[in-house]
Amino acid sequence: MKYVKLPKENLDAFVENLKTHGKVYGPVKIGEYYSFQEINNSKEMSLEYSRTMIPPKKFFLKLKERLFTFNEEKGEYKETLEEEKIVVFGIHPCDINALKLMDKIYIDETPDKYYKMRRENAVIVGYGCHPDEYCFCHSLGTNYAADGFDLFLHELKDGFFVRVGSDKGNAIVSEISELIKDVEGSDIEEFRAAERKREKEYTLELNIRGITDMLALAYESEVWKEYADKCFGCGSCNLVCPTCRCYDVVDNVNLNLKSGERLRRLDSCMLRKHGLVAGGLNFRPTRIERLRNRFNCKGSLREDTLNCVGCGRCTVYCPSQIDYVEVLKKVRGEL
Amino acid sequence: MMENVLLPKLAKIVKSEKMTAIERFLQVEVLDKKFAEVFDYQPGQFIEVSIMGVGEAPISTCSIRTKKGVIDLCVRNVGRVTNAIHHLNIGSLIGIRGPYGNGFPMEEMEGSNLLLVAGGLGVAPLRSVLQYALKNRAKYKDITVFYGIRTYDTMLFRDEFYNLLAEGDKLGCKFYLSYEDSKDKQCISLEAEHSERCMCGVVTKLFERIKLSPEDTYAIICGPPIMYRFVVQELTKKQVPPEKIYMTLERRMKCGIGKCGHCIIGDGTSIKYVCKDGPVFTYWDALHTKGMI
Amino acid sequence: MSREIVVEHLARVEGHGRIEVTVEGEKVKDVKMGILEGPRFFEAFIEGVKYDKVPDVMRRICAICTAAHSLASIRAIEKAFKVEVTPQTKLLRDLLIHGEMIESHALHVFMLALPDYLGYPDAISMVDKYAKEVKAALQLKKAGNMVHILLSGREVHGMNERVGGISTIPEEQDLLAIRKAMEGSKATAELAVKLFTTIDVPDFAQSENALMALDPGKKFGYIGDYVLISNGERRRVEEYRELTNEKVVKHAHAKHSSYKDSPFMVGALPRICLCKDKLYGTAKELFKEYEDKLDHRNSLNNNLAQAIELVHSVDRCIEDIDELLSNGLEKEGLVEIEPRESSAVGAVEAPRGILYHNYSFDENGCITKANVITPTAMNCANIEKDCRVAVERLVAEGKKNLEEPLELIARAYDPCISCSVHLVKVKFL
Amino acid sequence: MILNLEDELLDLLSNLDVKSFIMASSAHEETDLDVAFVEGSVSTEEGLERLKDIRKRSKILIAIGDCAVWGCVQAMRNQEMSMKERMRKVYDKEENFYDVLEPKGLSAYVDVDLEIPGCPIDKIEFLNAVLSLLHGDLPEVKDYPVCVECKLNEYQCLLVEKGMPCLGPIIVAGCNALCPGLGVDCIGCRGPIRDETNAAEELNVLKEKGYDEKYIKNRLKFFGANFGEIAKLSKMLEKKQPGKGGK
Ligand SMILES: Cc1cc2nc3c(=O)[nH]c(=O)nc-3n(C[C@H](O)[C@H](O)[C@H](O)COP(=O)(O)OP(=O)(O)OC[C@H]3O[C@@H](n4cnc5c(N)ncnc54)[C@H](O)[C@@H]3O)c2cc1C
Ligand code: SF4
Ligand code: SF4
Ligand code: SF4
Repeated sequence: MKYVKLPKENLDAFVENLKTHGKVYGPVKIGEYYSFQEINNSKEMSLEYSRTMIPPKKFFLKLKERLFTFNEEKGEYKETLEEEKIVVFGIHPCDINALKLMDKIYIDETPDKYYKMRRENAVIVGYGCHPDEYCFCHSLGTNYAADGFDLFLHELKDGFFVRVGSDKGNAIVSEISELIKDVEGSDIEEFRAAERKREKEYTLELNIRGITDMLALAYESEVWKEYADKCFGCGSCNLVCPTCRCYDVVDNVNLNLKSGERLRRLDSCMLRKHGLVAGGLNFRPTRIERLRNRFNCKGSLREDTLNCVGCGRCTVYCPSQIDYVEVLKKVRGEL
Repeated sequence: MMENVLLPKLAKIVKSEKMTAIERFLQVEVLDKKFAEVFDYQPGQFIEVSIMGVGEAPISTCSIRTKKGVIDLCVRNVGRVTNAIHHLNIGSLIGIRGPYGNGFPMEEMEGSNLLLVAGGLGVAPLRSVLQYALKNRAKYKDITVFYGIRTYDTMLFRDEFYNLLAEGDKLGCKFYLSYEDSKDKQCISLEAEHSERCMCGVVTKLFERIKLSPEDTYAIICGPPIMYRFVVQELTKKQVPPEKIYMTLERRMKCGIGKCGHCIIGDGTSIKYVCKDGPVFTYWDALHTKGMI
Repeated sequence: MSREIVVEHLARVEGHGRIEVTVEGEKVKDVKMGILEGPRFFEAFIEGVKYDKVPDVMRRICAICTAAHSLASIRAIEKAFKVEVTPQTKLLRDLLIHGEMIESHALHVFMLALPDYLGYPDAISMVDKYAKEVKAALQLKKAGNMVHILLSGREVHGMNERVGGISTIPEEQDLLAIRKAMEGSKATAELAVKLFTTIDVPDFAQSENALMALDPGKKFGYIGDYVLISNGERRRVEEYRELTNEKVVKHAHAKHSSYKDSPFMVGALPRICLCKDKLYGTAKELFKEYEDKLDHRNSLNNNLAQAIELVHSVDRCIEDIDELLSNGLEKEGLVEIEPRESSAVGAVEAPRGILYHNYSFDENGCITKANVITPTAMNCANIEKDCRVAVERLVAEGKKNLEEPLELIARAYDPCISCSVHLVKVKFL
Repeated sequence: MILNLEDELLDLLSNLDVKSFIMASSAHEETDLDVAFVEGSVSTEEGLERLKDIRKRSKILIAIGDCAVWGCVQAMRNQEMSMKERMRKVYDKEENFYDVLEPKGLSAYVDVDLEIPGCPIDKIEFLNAVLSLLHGDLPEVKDYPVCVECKLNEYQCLLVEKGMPCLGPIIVAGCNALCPGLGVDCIGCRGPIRDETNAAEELNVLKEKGYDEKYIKNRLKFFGANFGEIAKLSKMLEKKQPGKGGK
């Protein structure tokens, strides 16, 4: 890895440079919440943000989008995907790790063109964060992004300790050579100390050892009923999750009844229709089954990590305050 | 230019025949010549059929490929897309994507007996298995087919199976038929004609008629969800090992390629996508993946 | 010999109504305008509801003048709790009510009233011959709707106008888009005036009309706290009970109003006639030009008055937008509210006339009593009066087909039956 | 709301053979229908007869609007205030001289093939439904809560972040989360989700946020009074002491 230092006063010039690589998006405070929005300069961003409600997956697997148009008369399907270069500034490690999980599915296996193209057209600038009481990423090992970014900024007293994670990142760094400095011993020491301190800031623990078995063994547990009674089946947990990726598709016809478009939108396994098959049979007719399915899906092993990066969003944004970690503790019989 | 797997390819309906009150046989031909050349599929695989303005539905191929770019489908009218398919005319355009899914392991099963158990519409994917095995007859030992129907009216591929009932042994397969409605006149007369091979009852009753050698038999099942449990019970009783029992599953799916998440089943220890890890699974998969059958 | 004339389904009228006239010889024995939609009892079920959502429920009295209802309701609540809203809020609300007027009048003038005069069953069948006009009218209506959508949230029952202010302040570019649409539709509004001044408006219903309209202050408009009456009186809206004197009548789900024992009219014609001095700009010029055609004794002239209001409202929207933009849009929140035990009346001019909302609250801000009087309810008795006059005159002339003229009268008032259904609670006489 | 489709109205109507649309036209025929769109709640005996007649004459009957689906706001005091009481409050008379019934949606009386909810209906949803019908399919119905659309639009959650009494979690989507998008908490004008709505939890959540039971009960009943679970809850709450009706 290559390391450089960006002095604080050069942040804006850095953002200016990033604009030449595409539209720059960063965490912005709107009302009481944070959202990745297009920005013009670094002052519009709230880099000390806790978490955005909608994770940065929205740039790649859009919340809703048109897949293509069709025309029966002409007999054609027409792709309407447009290339757009973007820079996403200030992504936290958990979200970077979540994107890596998404990549496995959306790029490594039968690539989804929409996702893949947008990933290739994006510059990812990571940003170091501090946990709040909902973060449990350190339990999942996702509190640090070892890769999956082009540049990663860690705050120092007078600047940013920058990790250069890719060719693309390196190209950017060489374009702004007059804005950056070499890292010095004191910077490294400061970075190390900050990371040590950050490790100690975590207050929420989730024991994931053997979690897959624990979930399988709790298949008939009362826990599901207890929480299903609280659950609205509103899907918020899935929609804000950086690793959830279910989608739904609908066709809309135009007034001429001959042409139209196919749309896709993020879906949620907490919704009733998700488990429906032909004949009206539903494999997950009740909220109990749907809630259990969600936790099993999140808690299944993919390589060495779960389908969860510990960002805490599903707990924060559940209108009925169902606590993800609490449920898994109950599954284990700890509570 | 990268391929967009979600963009359907155009195909034309070349044949559309009513088979029963709710099922229709369709033959479609892909328009793009280059695509037709490479387009091939295995028994047990499926394609996503798109109807403009309505949506997509996964449909199994019900034959092996005989002509380049041509696919046979058998569609039951149960909802929006399938209803629209039923109302298409010859010459209508549809979209197709695929083939998807793992299909049946035809090579792994070489050298063994095959037992095909089909219920209702489940006979559609098994028909392609049968065609494949008969085409490669030498590679397999005994081929036995159980087909369960409710009434004569619901029987699919009637002429073809009627023929197998009568002449099957000559063509290299033992074909058995069961029917559920004991008052069905046509079935009763079929039974009278072929009492050896046709009987009244659920499909599992046919197990009374044969002897199974569990050590070299693969069972392949397809039918309504409830059928699986009973057939598997029967096979387990006869000592067929779980990993040699194959079945094909059905879930709602929007993509067919392991993205949309609708067909995910299982628990923490084993999560499967029906579309890409299946739709063909062994009974062993079902034993350790909760919620599969 | 007595005969009955029944206009069964009043077509092209919001809601389900009917007119029944009994004629004996040359004399009219009875006229009944019946409103047959089920009564909905808004005033009864709103009791106990906390003020914050009262406008949202009460606006559902009517899908056409939805903003008028919400604003009347909001004004009553704000008066009760002594809330002073910001100048920006006042301007935005003024814009909203003018937008609603455009939307409603454009629909009524072009789509519902005009077919009568041109001899078509509806506007759709006019398309062949009047394609350009019908399309332009739809565009004008759409311009009004744009205001609704932007300020209220959607065409019908939006929720953006709140007690204490406006929840989401519109963006500059959206206001500019509306301004553009209004500029583009000015000619259509003027066309409406032209159409109705060239048409021969029958005078079979001509008779003395008492009129009432809200006093908009210096400039012609639709919001006010005083009522102007054609006899020269000016009364506070708080006195609305004496001004309306509602009575339950058996044949309709609406009550009938009277003032000093005679029916009266509210709506565009009364507004134009009572506030003619407050008109300005193009609307004033047009009024001057056609003043002779705006005889207040012929209710059928209501359509022309609506057309002039269309012109005024289009100009006023532009004026309001310009003022908003020159002041600069402020993302201000809602004014804090402290509920208290109190009661108040809020009134606005709905497209069809004055609309009163009157509430009493307990100390927590929950409704203890509610009373709503809608313009159509006030107009009912006047419609019956007009029908009576018309039938007598037409029968004397030996006319056989009376259904059409009666429908013409009813429609001129643009009665909104779905809202007249909810009735008002007044002392029974 | 249908008349608000200014851009699409003329094209749309050219595809249909409208037999009766009293609100917009005088032409009107009483014949057999392929599709009948029925608006309004059943609140008089006469209305009920008319509805039954329309049902007999139509292949597909579609309830449009919250009135026709759930009975809308006028049903708010159902099971709580008798019709007599309502008559007395509004007309100062008790006799039921109008033959009024407790307002209910159509499905309380006849089979309904499709419901397009909302007060008002969403014109895009309506348009898509008509287009689907013209295209020969039954439209897709939404059966998930407003929260889904709220999230898909990335609107701030008013319930979670501001403690506003939003009914989004129990109300059927289709409005594209209009009100939360404006910063106004959902009052439920599209009605609850059949067989899915968890009204008891909404009560718990709002109570936790500091609203009292009377306030919550009124809110749940604005558009949901005829929904079984809400009717049950409100009965239970009525037995208790009245609250302040607020926070
Ligand atoms: C791998 C695989 C292979 C398959 N092979 C075949 C095959 O060879 N032949 C075949 O016929 N089928 C096959 N199927 C099944 C077929 O895919 C489904 O029948 C099809 O997806 C149904 O789609 P649809 O749009 O017609 O139904 P949908 O409209 O999606 O309806 C599906 C079910 O949902 C219910 N439903 C839908 N909309 C509503 C609503 N508005 N209200 C209430 N309920 C509703 C219906 O009752 C219906 O049963 C296969 C499925 C899979 C997964
Ligand atoms: S499951 Fe919850 S904590 Fe885990 S990644 Fe998803 S939203 Fe974050
Ligand atoms: S966010 Fe909460 S209430 Fe909504 S579906 Fe998820 S667990 Fe249930
Ligand atoms: S604001 Fe309301 S509708 Fe939106 S997510 Fe929150 S609770 Fe749901």
